[in-house]
Amino acid sequence: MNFDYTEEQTLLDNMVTSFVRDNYDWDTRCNIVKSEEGWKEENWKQFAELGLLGVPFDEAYGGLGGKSADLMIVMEQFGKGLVVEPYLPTVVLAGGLISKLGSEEQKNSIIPEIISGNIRCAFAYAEPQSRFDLNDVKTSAVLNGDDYVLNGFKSVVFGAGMASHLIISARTEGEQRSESGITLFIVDTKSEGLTLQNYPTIDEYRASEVIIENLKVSKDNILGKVNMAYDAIEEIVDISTIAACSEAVGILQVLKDSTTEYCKNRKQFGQSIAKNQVIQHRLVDMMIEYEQAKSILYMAVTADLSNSDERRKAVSAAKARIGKAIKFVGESAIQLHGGMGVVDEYMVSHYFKRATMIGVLFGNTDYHMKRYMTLTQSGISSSDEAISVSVT
Amino acid sequence: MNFDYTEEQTLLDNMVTSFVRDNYDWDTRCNIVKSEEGWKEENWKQFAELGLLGVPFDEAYGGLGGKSADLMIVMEQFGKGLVVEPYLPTVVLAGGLISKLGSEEQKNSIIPEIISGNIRCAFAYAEPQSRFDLNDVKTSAVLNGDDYVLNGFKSVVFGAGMASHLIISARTEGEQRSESGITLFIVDTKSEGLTLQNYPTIDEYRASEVIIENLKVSKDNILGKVNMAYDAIEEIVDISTIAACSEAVGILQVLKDSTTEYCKNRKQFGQSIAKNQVIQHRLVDMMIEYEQAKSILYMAVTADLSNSDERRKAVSAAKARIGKAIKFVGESAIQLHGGMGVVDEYMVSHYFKRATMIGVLFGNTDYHMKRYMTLTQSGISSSDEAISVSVT
Amino acid sequence: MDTAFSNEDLKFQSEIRDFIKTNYPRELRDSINSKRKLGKELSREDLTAWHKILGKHNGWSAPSWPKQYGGAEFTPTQKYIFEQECAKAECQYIMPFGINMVGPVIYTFGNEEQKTQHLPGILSGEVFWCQGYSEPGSGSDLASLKTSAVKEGDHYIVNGQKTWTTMAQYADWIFCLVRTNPDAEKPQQGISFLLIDMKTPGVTVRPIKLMDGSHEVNETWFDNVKVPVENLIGQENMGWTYAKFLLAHERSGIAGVARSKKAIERIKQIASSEMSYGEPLIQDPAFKAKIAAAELELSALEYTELRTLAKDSAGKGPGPESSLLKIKGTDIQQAVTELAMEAVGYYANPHLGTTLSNEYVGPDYATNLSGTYFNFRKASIYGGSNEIQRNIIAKMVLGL
Amino acid sequence: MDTAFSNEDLKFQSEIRDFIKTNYPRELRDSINSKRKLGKELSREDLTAWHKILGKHNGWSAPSWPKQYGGAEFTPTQKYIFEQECAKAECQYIMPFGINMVGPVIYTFGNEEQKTQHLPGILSGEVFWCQGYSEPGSGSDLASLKTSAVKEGDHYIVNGQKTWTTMAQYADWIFCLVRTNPDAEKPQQGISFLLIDMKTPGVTVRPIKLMDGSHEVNETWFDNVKVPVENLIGQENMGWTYAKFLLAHERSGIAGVARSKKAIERIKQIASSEMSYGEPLIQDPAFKAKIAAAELELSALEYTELRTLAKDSAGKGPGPESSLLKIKGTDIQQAVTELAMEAVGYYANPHLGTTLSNEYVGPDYATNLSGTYFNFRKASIYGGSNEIQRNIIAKMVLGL
Repeated sequence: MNFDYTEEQTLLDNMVTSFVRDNYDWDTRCNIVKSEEGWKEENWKQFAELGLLGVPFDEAYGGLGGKSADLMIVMEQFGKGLVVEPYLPTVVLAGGLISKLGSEEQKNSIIPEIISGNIRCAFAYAEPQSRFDLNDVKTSAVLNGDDYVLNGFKSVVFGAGMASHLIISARTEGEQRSESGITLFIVDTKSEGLTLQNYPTIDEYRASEVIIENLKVSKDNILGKVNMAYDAIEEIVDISTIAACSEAVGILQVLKDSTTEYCKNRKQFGQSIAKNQVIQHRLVDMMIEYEQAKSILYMAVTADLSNSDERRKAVSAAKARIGKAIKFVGESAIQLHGGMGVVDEYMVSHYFKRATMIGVLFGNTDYHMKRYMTLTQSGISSSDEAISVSVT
Repeated sequence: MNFDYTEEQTLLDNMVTSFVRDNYDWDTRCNIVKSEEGWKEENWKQFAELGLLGVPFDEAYGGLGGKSADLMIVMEQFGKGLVVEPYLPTVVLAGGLISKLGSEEQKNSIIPEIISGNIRCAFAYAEPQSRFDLNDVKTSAVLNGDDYVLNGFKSVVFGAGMASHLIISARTEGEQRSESGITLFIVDTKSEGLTLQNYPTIDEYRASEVIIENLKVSKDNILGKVNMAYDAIEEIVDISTIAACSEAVGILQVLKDSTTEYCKNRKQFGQSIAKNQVIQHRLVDMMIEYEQAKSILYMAVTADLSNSDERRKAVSAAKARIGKAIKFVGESAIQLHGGMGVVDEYMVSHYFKRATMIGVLFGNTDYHMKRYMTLTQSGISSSDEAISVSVT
Repeated sequence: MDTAFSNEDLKFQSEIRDFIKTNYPRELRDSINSKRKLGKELSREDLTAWHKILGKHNGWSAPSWPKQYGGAEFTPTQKYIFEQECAKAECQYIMPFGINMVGPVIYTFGNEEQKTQHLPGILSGEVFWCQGYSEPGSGSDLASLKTSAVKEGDHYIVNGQKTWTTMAQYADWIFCLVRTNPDAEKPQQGISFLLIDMKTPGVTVRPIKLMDGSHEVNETWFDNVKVPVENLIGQENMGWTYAKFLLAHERSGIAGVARSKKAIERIKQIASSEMSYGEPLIQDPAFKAKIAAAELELSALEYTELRTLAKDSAGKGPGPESSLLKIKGTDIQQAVTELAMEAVGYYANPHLGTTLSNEYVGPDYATNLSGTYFNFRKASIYGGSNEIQRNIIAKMVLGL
Repeated sequence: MDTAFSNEDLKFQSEIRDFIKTNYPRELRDSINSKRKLGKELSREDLTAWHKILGKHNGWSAPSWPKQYGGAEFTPTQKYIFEQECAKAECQYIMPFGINMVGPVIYTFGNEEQKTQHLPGILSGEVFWCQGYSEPGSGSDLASLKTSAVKEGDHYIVNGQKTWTTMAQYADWIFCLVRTNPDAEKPQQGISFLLIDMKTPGVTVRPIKLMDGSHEVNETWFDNVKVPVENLIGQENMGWTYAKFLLAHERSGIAGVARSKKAIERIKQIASSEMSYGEPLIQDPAFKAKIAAAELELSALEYTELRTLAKDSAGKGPGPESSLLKIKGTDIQQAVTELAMEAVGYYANPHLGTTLSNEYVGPDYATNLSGTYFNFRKASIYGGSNEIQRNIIAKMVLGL
């Protein structure tokens, strides 16, 4: 039993840490998020050079063959730097779907392009009515000759504005909420029939509304089998949720450490405010929440993710528990920073906003709590054995 | 708008306060709860002399015609003294049912006897499977000539061991959980066919399991109409819930005040532990919880209880909110008392235990929360008017 | 015990209701709501229009002021009713700086000239005030303020910096705590209460952006600002006394009960439209339990406020218990803004109305809800953080 | 990163499992469970039987002790596995006073005679120890202790009173902190670590009843008790050092993860039998959300403990982070005992097994659940209250 990084993992960790330290100081980051584009292509090239874009991909396609633990390392450091480049949408989410479902041909043509940084992808799945339900798909795809014709609307697609390609989930069969009948299409962002409304998010990332009107997609651009995409979507969104949790844990560490530091230095009534026991205990509780968040992330990362029941349970446990930590640590960080906490100028509010929005991503605390309960409490019934023993 | 007591209420308050102060000091109370009987008949006689047993009853039967506010005054002071005599079971619960459903003849024969202290009653409604559901009644009553024959089992009947009469809810018709088909019978505790298993409760009150085997009850001893008792049971249990909440608020006041006092006096590391800011803030939060509990009790007491929807809503709001206060104030009181908090010898644990058990009485926090939600959130639907305004 | 309104109260209530219906312009409400929804800055006109209307009607712009100074002199019950009705009708709330803060200080401690000069403009809403208390670094330790006022002839020369000056961008006047005696024994001594015309040379206002991007507060700089000695309130070096008076004076409405009620209503409507797991979100047990918990807390708080008002009207004064209203009131506001954000799922993300985006996306009810949640983190910090409020209760109520 | 057990670990796990299956008497388990359920006092035999069995098997009664003193010298992973398996099989847990507390002090700081005299009895479970630290009024301020030991010839004369001495009613020996130098500069100085035979004249044990009526703790009085100087551990006046060593030494299992897991399982079973609103309680959204919340917290805590163990086995030592395990571990225990009480509705009320009631009522699983809830309020108080644990983390980990 050990939680130490392997040598390779330590190298990866050092590499990402150096990138953030050297290329992502606070002023640089502020300029990036204020720019028209909202990201920096230069950084993306660096990711490619460092090999970061290949972390989760199979070695057969030029990737590093990394696991969840490796993605955790990258995302945790990205969290610490509030790196806004679309790594999660492109590499983890879209990249995961392509790896999972793509044909040999598709994988050979797309994955190396992602790894080299030449293309970026985003996954358009949510719809105005779907909230977090991946099975709730109204966007339709109707076969017309050799092409499918897609119509519909996708909500809050992260990274779409920077992507060359979109993966779109559409209904080829079945009712609006049926798990079967969902198909994935990969299309060029500039295709006729696609309109993107790009906007910044409250936490300074970028997302888009995607309007799909008579978008023609060739059969060749289907990912995986027609009607059968749901399981893969759920799996890859789960993997991406662990990545998002990793980013959150990185952010929580910054929030906890910087708040502790701030309270030590901030003087009021002639002394450091960290001399107040109430503030000390709140900082301790922030640390405890951080440690618990990190622990449950480790639980998820070391779980047997190839077992879909274990994966679902571990992911929802982690997202729900980390969601609780985000709220407590984030709100406490702002409260203890006082006036400095609520202004745009100081770093802490930006970390808080990003953490809060990760809380929403891929389903919020309540959503994953419900999924966890459904997974763990459905099969319980009164045991045959008499319950004859005391509770503690 | 005012929350002051009327002159009569002030007199009543003073009277009960004096009784507790003069007749219910801590040692006296400890002796009472350790006695075989678990209550003191002498005190009951005093209640009768002071007129306390007549508070809620109609003046026509010799009562004082008091309202919920008057019962609140009595119960709050009883709470402060942890008075164990069965006032709530006899006067509020059973007395309420008799006032509500009794025939003129029954009321004329029973109520004056209660007021004079000659008889005590208890209400046997809960069953092993019913939990807090008043409609869940398996105990059966079958007509046989002019008598009903009752069979069944009643759980945790407070005050039954001290009662001369029991009111029993039984099913004369319908399914186990049907609201219609429930009938109330009033019987002598010594009747053949009734067996009482008496026991102390964890908070030093007394309750009984009531085994009913072929208990014959004359039609004349039915309270109200056959099959139609449910509404009255719900109403009187609601009124009794307000009385229990009043007792709880009295207890919370003692817990808050005595803990504040204890922390001021208790020295550690060379100073009063109340110098610790963490303890100060916890005491403040106890006070806030107490004030909020008292406020929602006032809300319930001043609500229009004759309107059954308003009554249900107000009662469940109060019980749920006060249940939360009980947990916080009670657990905090023990924690801040440290070692002194967990021993039997010191008063605070007794107040904590009683408050906790009031939390269970007539339905716990979750139970009333659910009832409140059902009452308040069933009719909501998307409004026709566009929701076009911001949330704050 | 009696919480029912008297017949006079009921008559008063319908008078208020009618007045609002007739006089509060629907276009004003819609315009303010729409700006707020989009995270757009409210104009000075938005903030004062309703104030100006009330100012022309029996002193209703100043519910607590004595009649002799042109106020309405409502009873506590009337004030409660007035606030409820205004909140229900979504009237823009009156900026507190003139009416609730400097006004009472002027009519209590000011001289006749000051009363004549300032009270009418405050009442009518024509003159816009802001508050110069906090300074960078002072935070909850207000008495550590450093802005200096040195008397030279018939002027004070003011130098220093104030911060968190809400709406200073619109203000005509600012009331300031300044240090007139730097050698006083205790920091609370040697402070004076000064009224300063914002148009005086040397006054500079710089915006502070809050984390939701909004511009509500500012830094206000004083660089050799000449202030006539006539603008001193009361006696020199006694400013701390007036400041404390001001803090204790106006606490009604601090709990924001009526506004939070309205907010919960709207969340219920939003949650009836939003779907989760194939059912309206309002049916989701976790979500509805949170709504119910907020409602219970609010019901209790409403009665806590009523009890305080009743004490107040019995002449017992609100006292430090009002810290409780502040703590619980802001707790609930924060819980409610969070629930609203939660209700809209992914549509908490878009940050609209920025220079980077002119298009609006998502359901109409969702815009700016996360912005409001983030903005409201300030509520437990300003006006004496909730930690400070607990310190006050510990000391003043519990005697610790 | 690797949390999978190695093949050796798995082999070890099945060895433990087999051993328990073969050697832990089912009657013992049933008898202990039944007594606990009824709130009956456990006998000395109940508390030591399993200890005695383990003591005969490769030093398994002392998982952490070095082999040279007869212990098992398990690796951290093995200790974790051992605790898990024992908890799963509901083995009576080993009293910590000998094995985890005084034992390591003796083999670390004691002389050869002391080792020879005491270690075998501790290992075998034949000698029952208790702890004499706390005194009336000392609470978390342990160093304020007053019990005095004055050297007269070859004895110390001990006078004073200890409190919260758990299971002193069965103890053969007590290890005590006593004051040997009342004039020392700091309260932590001048304290010595003394072993006292409970049969010595002048030692009196008086029971303290806890709020659930149970008898676990006692007052222990010393009235001119003559203790041979040979019973002093280490050097005179150095007792505080040994006490601190002891506190830091044995933290494994402090979180009680395995036991809380078992408890949650049982609550689920109870809640499947209990009905509420016409459905099994386990289907009630509020109740099941509370169970799930406890499970998540416990999953996280399990990994926090594993991370601490891993650090420990890497030689980095557990350090003050173990305060976190204590805080969270007891939080969960308290949440779980409360859930169990809640699950049984009205049957939380009966207080059975008292002199006032010999009959048992209600479902078998319900007895004493409220007693256990009330009893477990102690968990956040003893062993350094959770407030003190937070002070420790603030100082030692966060550097505040």
